[in-house]
Amino acid sequence: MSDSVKLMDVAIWRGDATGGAYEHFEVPAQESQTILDVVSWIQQNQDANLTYRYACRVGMCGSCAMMVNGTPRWTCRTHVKKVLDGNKLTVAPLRNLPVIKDLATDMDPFFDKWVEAEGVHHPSKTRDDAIELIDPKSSARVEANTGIECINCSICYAACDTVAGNTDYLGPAALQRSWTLYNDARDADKQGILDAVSGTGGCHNCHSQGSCAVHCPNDLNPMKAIAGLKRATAMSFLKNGR
Amino acid sequence: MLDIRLYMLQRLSALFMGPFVLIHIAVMIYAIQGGLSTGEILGRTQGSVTWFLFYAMFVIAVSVHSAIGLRVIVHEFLGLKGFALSTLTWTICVVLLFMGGRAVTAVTML
Amino acid sequence: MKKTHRGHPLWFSYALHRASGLGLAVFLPFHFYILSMALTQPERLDYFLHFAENPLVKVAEFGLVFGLAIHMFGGLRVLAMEWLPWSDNQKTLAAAALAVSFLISVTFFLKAI
Amino acid sequence: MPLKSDIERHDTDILILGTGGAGMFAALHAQQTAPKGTKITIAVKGLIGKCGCTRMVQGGYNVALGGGDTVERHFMDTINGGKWLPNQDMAWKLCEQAVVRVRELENEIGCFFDRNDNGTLHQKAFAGQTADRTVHKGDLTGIEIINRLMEQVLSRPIEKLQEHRAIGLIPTKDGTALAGVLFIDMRTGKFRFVRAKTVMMGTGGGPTMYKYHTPSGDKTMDGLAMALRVGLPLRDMEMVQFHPTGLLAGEDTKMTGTVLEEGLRGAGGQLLNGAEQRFMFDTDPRGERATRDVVSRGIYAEMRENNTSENGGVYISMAHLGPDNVRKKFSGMVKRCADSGFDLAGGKVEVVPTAHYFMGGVVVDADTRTEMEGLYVAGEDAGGAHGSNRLGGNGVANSTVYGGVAGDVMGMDIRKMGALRDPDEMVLSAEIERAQAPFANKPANIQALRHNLQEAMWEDVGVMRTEYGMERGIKRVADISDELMTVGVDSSNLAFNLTWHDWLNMRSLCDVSDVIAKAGIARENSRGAHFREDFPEPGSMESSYFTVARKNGDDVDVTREQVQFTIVKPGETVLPDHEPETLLEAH
Ligand SMILES: Cc1cc2nc3c(=O)[nH]c(=O)nc-3n(C[C@H](O)[C@H](O)[C@H](O)COP(=O)(O)OP(=O)(O)OC[C@H]3O[C@@H](n4cnc5c(N)ncnc54)[C@H](O)[C@@H]3O)c2cc1C
Ligand code: HEM
Ligand code: SF4
Ligand code: F3S
Ligand code: FES
Repeated sequence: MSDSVKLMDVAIWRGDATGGAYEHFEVPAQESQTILDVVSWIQQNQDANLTYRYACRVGMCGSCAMMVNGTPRWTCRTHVKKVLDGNKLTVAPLRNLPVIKDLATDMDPFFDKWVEAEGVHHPSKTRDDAIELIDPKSSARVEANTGIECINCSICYAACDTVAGNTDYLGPAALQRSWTLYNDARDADKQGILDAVSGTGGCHNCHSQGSCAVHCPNDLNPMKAIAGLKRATAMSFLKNGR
Repeated sequence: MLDIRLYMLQRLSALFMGPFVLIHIAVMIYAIQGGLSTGEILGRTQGSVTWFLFYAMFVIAVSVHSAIGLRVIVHEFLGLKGFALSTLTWTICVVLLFMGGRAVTAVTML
Repeated sequence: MKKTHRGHPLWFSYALHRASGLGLAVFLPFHFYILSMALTQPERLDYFLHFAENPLVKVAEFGLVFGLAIHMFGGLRVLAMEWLPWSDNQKTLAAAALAVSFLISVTFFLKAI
Repeated sequence: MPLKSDIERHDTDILILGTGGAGMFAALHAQQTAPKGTKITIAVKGLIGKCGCTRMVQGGYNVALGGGDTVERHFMDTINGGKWLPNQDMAWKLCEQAVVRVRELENEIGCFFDRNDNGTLHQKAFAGQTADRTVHKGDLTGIEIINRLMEQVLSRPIEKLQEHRAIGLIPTKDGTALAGVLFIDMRTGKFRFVRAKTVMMGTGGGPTMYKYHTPSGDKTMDGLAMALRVGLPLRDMEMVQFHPTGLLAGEDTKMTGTVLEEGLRGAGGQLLNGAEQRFMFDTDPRGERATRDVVSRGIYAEMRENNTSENGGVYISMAHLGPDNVRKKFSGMVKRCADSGFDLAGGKVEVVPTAHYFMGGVVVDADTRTEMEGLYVAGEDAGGAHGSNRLGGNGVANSTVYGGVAGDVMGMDIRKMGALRDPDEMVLSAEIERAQAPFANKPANIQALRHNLQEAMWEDVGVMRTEYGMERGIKRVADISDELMTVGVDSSNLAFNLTWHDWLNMRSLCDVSDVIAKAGIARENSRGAHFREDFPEPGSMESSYFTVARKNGDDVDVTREQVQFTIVKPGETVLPDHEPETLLEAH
């Protein structure tokens, strides 16, 4: 490492729901430094008014996602070295969600859709019953497991151009949750799930752009889950007319 | 702006069209290869019930398929929705059916 | 070009499918119109068909055939992904669709000139 | 002068603070038990389910589900682990209700925990347990638990106040009951006072006043600071659990302090000092596999002798187990380290003990009730269940069990409660003034102060303690605390003003740090997480006492109270005679 501190040119989007613009900051580069560290450093040392959001700082809570040099990323787990473009960084609020202030978005629409997609367990048993025996190797369980580690960070939602164009579209994460539940042997309302994803904002709007899978920081594949839902709904449609 | 019914219509019409498009392309290549003139082509298709059915079905499928396809694009790019969007979808479908119908008639019925 | 969330094969394949679908849909009414001239103004149809001998038009026709082929094979890939058991090689399949379409349209082009 | 007109007022019936395991279970259970039409509100400093530590749970959830294991055994492990300091009724209820709660999590909430091939729940053993007891979902158990709870809460008619930071518990005029809670609506920067008949506090403690710490960034001891101010007793405040292996990546990154999982040591990971030599066997025959507190002290000792790695810690090395093997078995950890620029599978990674969990908390009974009518406390904010040391896996069991208990109890208690209570307006305006204090001063760097506080606590009230050190710590904390009152915040735009919240975080952390040090001095022996170099012996178990801290004017008094052995006495066990000491096969 050289003695003189290297300064990075960091452009940060500032503004709120009514609009905004980029502001530039000079931030000293460090050996170990994430995008979140850069943003925090600016708030703590240069502009006390900068707003952003994080909690766990280890990629578990999914609250720190932002657009970094044009792509959606979890900032707490993105090392600066990985994304630095020459000497430049551009950080903006996550795409496809309303901005509250600066880098913090309103995630409510994302979660409203999660619920709308019936992304909630429909119990078939109660706390007084024994825990269901489930073969972890059964194909349904294996399928359900593939999407289970979603941290609802909304990165896939930000990466999807269909979400951008179609405000009703439930989006990759919510649909992936529906698919997981649909494959869960314990769920009591499979048809309800299929109905929920078959409306005007449902899984059928997905154009298989695959950006969701490319950018998911946990290497999940919502595109695959959505394809599964399309298959299941199509079968149900041919069989039951819905 | 696709629910399950529109989706099924679009996908089924697409599936249905697969063989038609293949044949269509094949005919085009064959025609060119054989150096068939327009007259020759028309000579074969005109008056043929088979070709009439072939192209009629093709036109129906493609009208439905394209109307739905354009509906999606218009919604996503131009933000049109609701009644206006449905009207547009139907209009496209009907116009294509009409124009396609005339074309089929011209090519196969004279 | 600046890197965005888009720069990856499946997105490209989506864009191509949309562009080709749109292109075909826009071309379709013209196609129908010209064909129906057989009904109304056969002499103008002939004129158009002669016009089609023009090399520039040949190139346009190549585009058309390519568009039709890539839209179909791309569409079949999507349908297979949606309705057949999942396969992990979507990128390969998309590339294959592109290759086959190219092959067909080049064949067409070579035959045409 | 605070402008009363500037605060928004809002009423509800049941108010819940925090959306960790405790908060969300309280909301769900309150909804099940309360009379129809009861309004339930959940308020949280971050987004629902996306903050707090329950989400960060890795290893899993302790519950005795048969196969030889029993509630009695779980209970005895908890008591032994807590070195006889736990409130036994709370510990018992924790172990007993965990069984119900885990069934509820699986069957009603929809969590899916890892299965054995025969379809039953897979269970493993954390250090300090005598049976394979920990239910888990890979090593991301918390994500599964909180996501499922979050969906349930979001899909129910529960009022949501997100990014609402509680800053004051506001009692009635006579001080006996709670009237409501004062918040800052962080997004607008406005104050909002919410009245409620019952309030459950589940803000999750969080020892983030240490240089190295694991908890979520939103956790800054707000709850305990509020409880202290309103005059409630806090117990076991000296008990800070350190996790031995926090990632050490230098001072400029928030990655530093985050936990590298326990399983690494369990699987044979080696700790090496600066000279790249193993040292744990000098302290304990179990070497790296010793319990958290022992390993933390072992590392700390090495650090004190300056046998350290580049950044002042030690190394964990896994490479001898075969990099590919490590990559497969600990894929999550390897990926996390790689994102931070380190090669866990093939190289060495610097680690350091890191403040992980806070055993201390508000004095409550086994029904989560506090001294103050209308206030209930559950989860990491409540003291008593763990005594001097929390077993790995008992943390999330505790928050989910007692959150549910609080919800049930509130749902019942509310039937007996009449109208909403009126707040002591004096307290209300005093709390507002407190929060506005920094606006009068010139803005300065708050982070620098936080850094000083973290150094002070780490050095003087950390892994190994002495009276002399802690006295010095108290002094240092007091100086920092005074300085904080001279540090200003620019108030020109209070909407989502993180710097203001940094200041408020520091306020809570300073207040509670002082209590930790004072309680530490009051305990003149070494138990569990609390290690006194000047009193290295645990003292007699029979005469075990716990510390109770309470505000007295501007000061804090710490007293000792005798532990009541309501279920089992030291030297005895509730296990049947023929039961083996452990069900685990020796390593
Ligand atoms: C990295 C890590 C790993 C862990 N692994 C395990 C494990 O494997 N097994 C285990 O049993 N335990 C584990 N624990 C401990 C466990 O996470 C906690 O014991 C438990 O989750 C605490 O739950 P809680 O509901 O009390 O608090 P939390 O889940 O921390 O929730 C606190 C909530 O209160 C909110 N809040 C805080 N301040 C305010 C305020 N002023 N106003 C409003 N809201 C506020 C927070 O935002 C948050 O929503 C781990 C902890 C960490 C940090
Ligand atoms: C074999 C023939 C065809 C197949 C298999 C096919 C398949 C498909 C599929 C699967 C889609 C949906 C894509 C998505 O939503 O991501 C689609 C869209 C579309 N198709 Fe076709 N199609 C065929 C022929 C045609 C023809 C001949 C036209 C027009 C003349 C056409 C026009 C369109 C349009 C405009 C769209 C919308 C594009 C979009 O939403 O991105 N298609 N097609
Ligand atoms: S699927 Fe991946 S990108 Fe999408 S919300 Fe879940 S974790 Fe984030
Ligand atoms: S990016 Fe969007 S279009 Fe479908 S495949 Fe993913 S949801
Ligand atoms: S801060 Fe939690 S995922 Fe980044």
